[in-house]
Amino acid sequence: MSLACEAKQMLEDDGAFVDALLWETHARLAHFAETGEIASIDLGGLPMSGRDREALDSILGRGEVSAAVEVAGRSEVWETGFSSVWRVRHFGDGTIAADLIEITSCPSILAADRRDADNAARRLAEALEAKLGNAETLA
Amino acid sequence: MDLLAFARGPALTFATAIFVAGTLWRLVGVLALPPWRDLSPAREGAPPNWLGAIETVFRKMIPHKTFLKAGMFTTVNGYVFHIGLALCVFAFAPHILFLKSLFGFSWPGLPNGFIFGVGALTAASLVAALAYRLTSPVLKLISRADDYVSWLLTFLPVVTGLAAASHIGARYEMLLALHVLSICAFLIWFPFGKLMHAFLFVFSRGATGARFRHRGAQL
Amino acid sequence: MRHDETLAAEMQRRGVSRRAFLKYASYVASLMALPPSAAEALAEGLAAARRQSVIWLSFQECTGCTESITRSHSPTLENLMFDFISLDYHHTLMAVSGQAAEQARLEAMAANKGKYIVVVDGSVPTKDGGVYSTIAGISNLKMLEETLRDAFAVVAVGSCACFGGIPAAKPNPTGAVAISELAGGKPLINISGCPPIPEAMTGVLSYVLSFGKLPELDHLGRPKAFFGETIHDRCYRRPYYERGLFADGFDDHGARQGYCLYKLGCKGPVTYNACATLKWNGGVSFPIQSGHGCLGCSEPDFWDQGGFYRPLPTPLGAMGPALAGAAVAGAALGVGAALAARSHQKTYLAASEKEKD
Amino acid sequence: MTAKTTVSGVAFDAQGDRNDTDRRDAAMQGFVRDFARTAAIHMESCVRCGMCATACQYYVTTGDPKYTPINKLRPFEQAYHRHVGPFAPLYRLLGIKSNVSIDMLQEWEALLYDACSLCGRCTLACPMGIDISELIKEARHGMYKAGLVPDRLELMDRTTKAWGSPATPADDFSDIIREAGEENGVPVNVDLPKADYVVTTAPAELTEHTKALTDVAKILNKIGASWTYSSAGFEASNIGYINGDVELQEKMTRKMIDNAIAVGAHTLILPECGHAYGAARWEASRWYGREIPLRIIHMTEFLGEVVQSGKIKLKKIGESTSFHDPCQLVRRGGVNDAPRAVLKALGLELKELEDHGALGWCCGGGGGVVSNTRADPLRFKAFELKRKQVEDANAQHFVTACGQCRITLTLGAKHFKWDQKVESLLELVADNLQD
Repeated sequence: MSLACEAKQMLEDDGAFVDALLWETHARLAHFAETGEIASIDLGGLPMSGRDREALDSILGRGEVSAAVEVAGRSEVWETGFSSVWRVRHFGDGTIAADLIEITSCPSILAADRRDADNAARRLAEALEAKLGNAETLA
Repeated sequence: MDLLAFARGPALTFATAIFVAGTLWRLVGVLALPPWRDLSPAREGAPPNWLGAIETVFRKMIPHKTFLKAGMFTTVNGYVFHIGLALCVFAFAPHILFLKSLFGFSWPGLPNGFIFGVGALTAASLVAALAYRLTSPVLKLISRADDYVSWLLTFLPVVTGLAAASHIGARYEMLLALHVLSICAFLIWFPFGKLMHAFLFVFSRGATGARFRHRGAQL
Repeated sequence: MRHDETLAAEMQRRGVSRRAFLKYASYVASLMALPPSAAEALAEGLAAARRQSVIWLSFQECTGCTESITRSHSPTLENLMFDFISLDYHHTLMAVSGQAAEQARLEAMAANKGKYIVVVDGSVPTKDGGVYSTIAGISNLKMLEETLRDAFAVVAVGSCACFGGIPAAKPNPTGAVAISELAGGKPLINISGCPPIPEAMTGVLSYVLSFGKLPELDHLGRPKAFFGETIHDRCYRRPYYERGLFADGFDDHGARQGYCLYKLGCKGPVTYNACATLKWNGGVSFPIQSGHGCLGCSEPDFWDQGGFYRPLPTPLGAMGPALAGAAVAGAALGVGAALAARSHQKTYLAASEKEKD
Repeated sequence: MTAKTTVSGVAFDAQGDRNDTDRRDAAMQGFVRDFARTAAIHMESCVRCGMCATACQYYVTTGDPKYTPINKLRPFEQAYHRHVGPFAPLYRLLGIKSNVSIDMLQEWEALLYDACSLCGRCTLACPMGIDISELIKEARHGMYKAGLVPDRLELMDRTTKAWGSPATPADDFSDIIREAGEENGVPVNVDLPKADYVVTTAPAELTEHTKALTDVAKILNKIGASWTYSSAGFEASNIGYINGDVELQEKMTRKMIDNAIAVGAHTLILPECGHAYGAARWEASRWYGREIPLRIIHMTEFLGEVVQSGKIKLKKIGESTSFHDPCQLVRRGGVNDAPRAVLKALGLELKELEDHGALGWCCGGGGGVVSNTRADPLRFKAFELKRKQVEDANAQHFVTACGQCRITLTLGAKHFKWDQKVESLLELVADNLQD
């Protein structure tokens, strides 16, 4: 093999990196199961190739939950084939802005914040009043 | 001006100028002394003086077996760090670029990992040389400040080079600047100490070679 | 303009939930390599913050930095930044002009005394009393001094503001200096680059907004999160460097193979920036990926490092004349030394002859 | 003349009653005049690797680092750097290299005379090719000027100045030759006005080995040559060369050459003496000032010539021998093949010593060491090396081609009660001439 070919090979073969990431995930998951302490791993700063990402997701697989969140662009959240291991991927204008593995019961981006409930209640009341008003007007 | 710009700029220019001026000063200062002309008839079949000199420059690359009995360490270790230094200086891509900028031509380099290994071996060999100098009664007696200064100024570029290549100890540009400055120190000292043997060995061996081969004697 | 409402309340009013903060915080935490657990704290901080008054001063510059930040790659996400700040003065972007513009600056300064952030792009000319650049008849020098007086912090954006940049390149006809030389002790963040990476600008502003303090900085005042590693360290072509595989020209075999550009003058090894990881134009590419070496634009005096195509290990000075001079001097000294030695020897021998007599 | 010791307890001799400063200055003058181009290059080139120590019999047998050859040059080197080297003006200005002190010179007297036989083995070991032995010889020039020479050597110097030879007054020379001729029954020629060959002698032949005088006569008579000894120029050993007395060296050189020219000889035959070869074959023209219009050859070369040309035929001895290579003849003189060819012609199977030819160990007595009784203990120590190699070679004969070597080896054997005869190549040839 020529030197050039070898170097190219070197750039492409990096399977060991994905393995390390999976072991890390396993350790965090076991810890979560034991103590309930949540964790997340940011894939953004890691030197991963597209191939690495594919390999990672093909091993983790897809589980029971898939969700899309539409706020400041799209976010995709899905539980992997391993319960409590989630993948959270934020998009900004079509490109990945943040990409995470979260080990938790439910990623916080999915849960509604109680502090928003107050406003929601008011808006719901307004919506109901509007509906009532309409009926009265109709009547 | 930051340290790296200072090192690559004025420091390097100054050091190289001192190196060139000092080296020529010393070489010319010695070679311009009058010779003692040898008027004795040469041994029959003796080579001309220039050929005897050149033969001896090469002949002296390998010591006689009999001197290796006691001089094995000096010889082998000497070869290790001389070859190591030569590889680090002449086969490392960034150094080749430096030399190319001075001489205008270049040659292919060797992979960095290999050079790094050679550099580490060279550093170890230099440490061994120093340890030997500090423990051998003969070397302790004949050594002088020049030997230790020359050792240090050879060792520093090697370790700062290794540190820069492996990013150990400080930020890269700082390590690079220190590396360049250590080379500046080496270049400035070179003509005034024993490092000069890098040029002198040719003349020193050559002079003895001419003398001995003229007599038909072996070296 | 005063900003009393929290950002959370303001966004809520516009029907945007707190998820937006959380998502934005995840994004910034990832950019700045903060631990993912910090994202939540960052989100809470942002939500509780008031809209930050920002006064943007442009001095000797080319507007490239403004171009860079306004063209950040994900308007939907990144533009949230513009919801978090109140850009009270930016003479390129603001709608008003003339007297009204300057009035807006003074009002913002008065209303947010001690709290506003000053962003500066461009260097400040100091020669001849600073006459070489003025805005509304006020010299840059004076405007900076005046605006900084009641600021909370100053962010120098771009290499001109950080280090003097191109205006300060030799021979620096206007006496241009970096903002750091005029900041008078105000907390200062340098976000260098020509231009800086937009994410670096928005990330740092978010951090300051959320935590109310400066992020960790390097010795040049740059946030370590973006300037902690060299281009070379994170370059995808690094393995070629280690293997000793280099492009020798821009159209040779090595260039086509994508080999390391070190020999073509790449300054990646001594340039601290995040181009190799964040990249440009929405993560599409960065200079080395498109086949050109790094210019080192985020480093001080990058314009005066002997040329963009001059390999890093080559000496900066013109060695030729110095070495020629040294060679002549050395040879002359050598001949002189030999003559001196001869005459010295003769003197000695003469003395010895005399003794014999 | 007084025997003294230095602060460190090393014995030194001093001649004359000059004060220390005069002595020191005289040494410096002597040192300084010798720095020509080659010596200067060699002074510049040492890297202090210590390889020369491994080549020196005095270091190897004692293990004392002060006998490291390059160390013996320290005062000479210091003089060089202060007065001649390219940076000398700088050093003088800054006072970096101080002047050599009288204490140092006294200390170094023994290193330069007692512990160096000028054998030049160190030159072969030096990776930089520094001709250390030559430099030591030049350093002796300054020591002689300073009057810091072992008394025994100085005595020989004065005798030579008075008599023309350290062995005998020139007036007695012709008588010694004639007596030897009568004693050994060989017709001899002495003080002939004209001859093709002029034969010269070494002190040992005029005292202990007088048979050598007629051995060479026998061979020259055999080939029918026109030859003579000359009272006007017989002494070849040149004590000036050894002691560092350059005036005497020049005087002795001129005397010998001028006589040979006057006799109209085409060849001057040197005796079986190593230093005579160095002084006459290689250095004579330097002191004579021009090329010498006749051939100067060593006895061994002469033997090689007459044997190889077939002018004489030899009886085969048919036994084994080992050969001691005289340093000045072989290592520094290049006469390696001639003695071996002669031994072969004598039908002797040569069993080489472990270190032989150019690399052979010195007898330990060259360079005046054997005449300098003060150095006896050191010389006997060095002799052990030679003895071991000769024993290991395990041959029936042990031959050499230098009278000084022969005396040194014989004295060594006697000291250690070692039953080993040291034979002369010339004598073997003369004794085995075929009729």
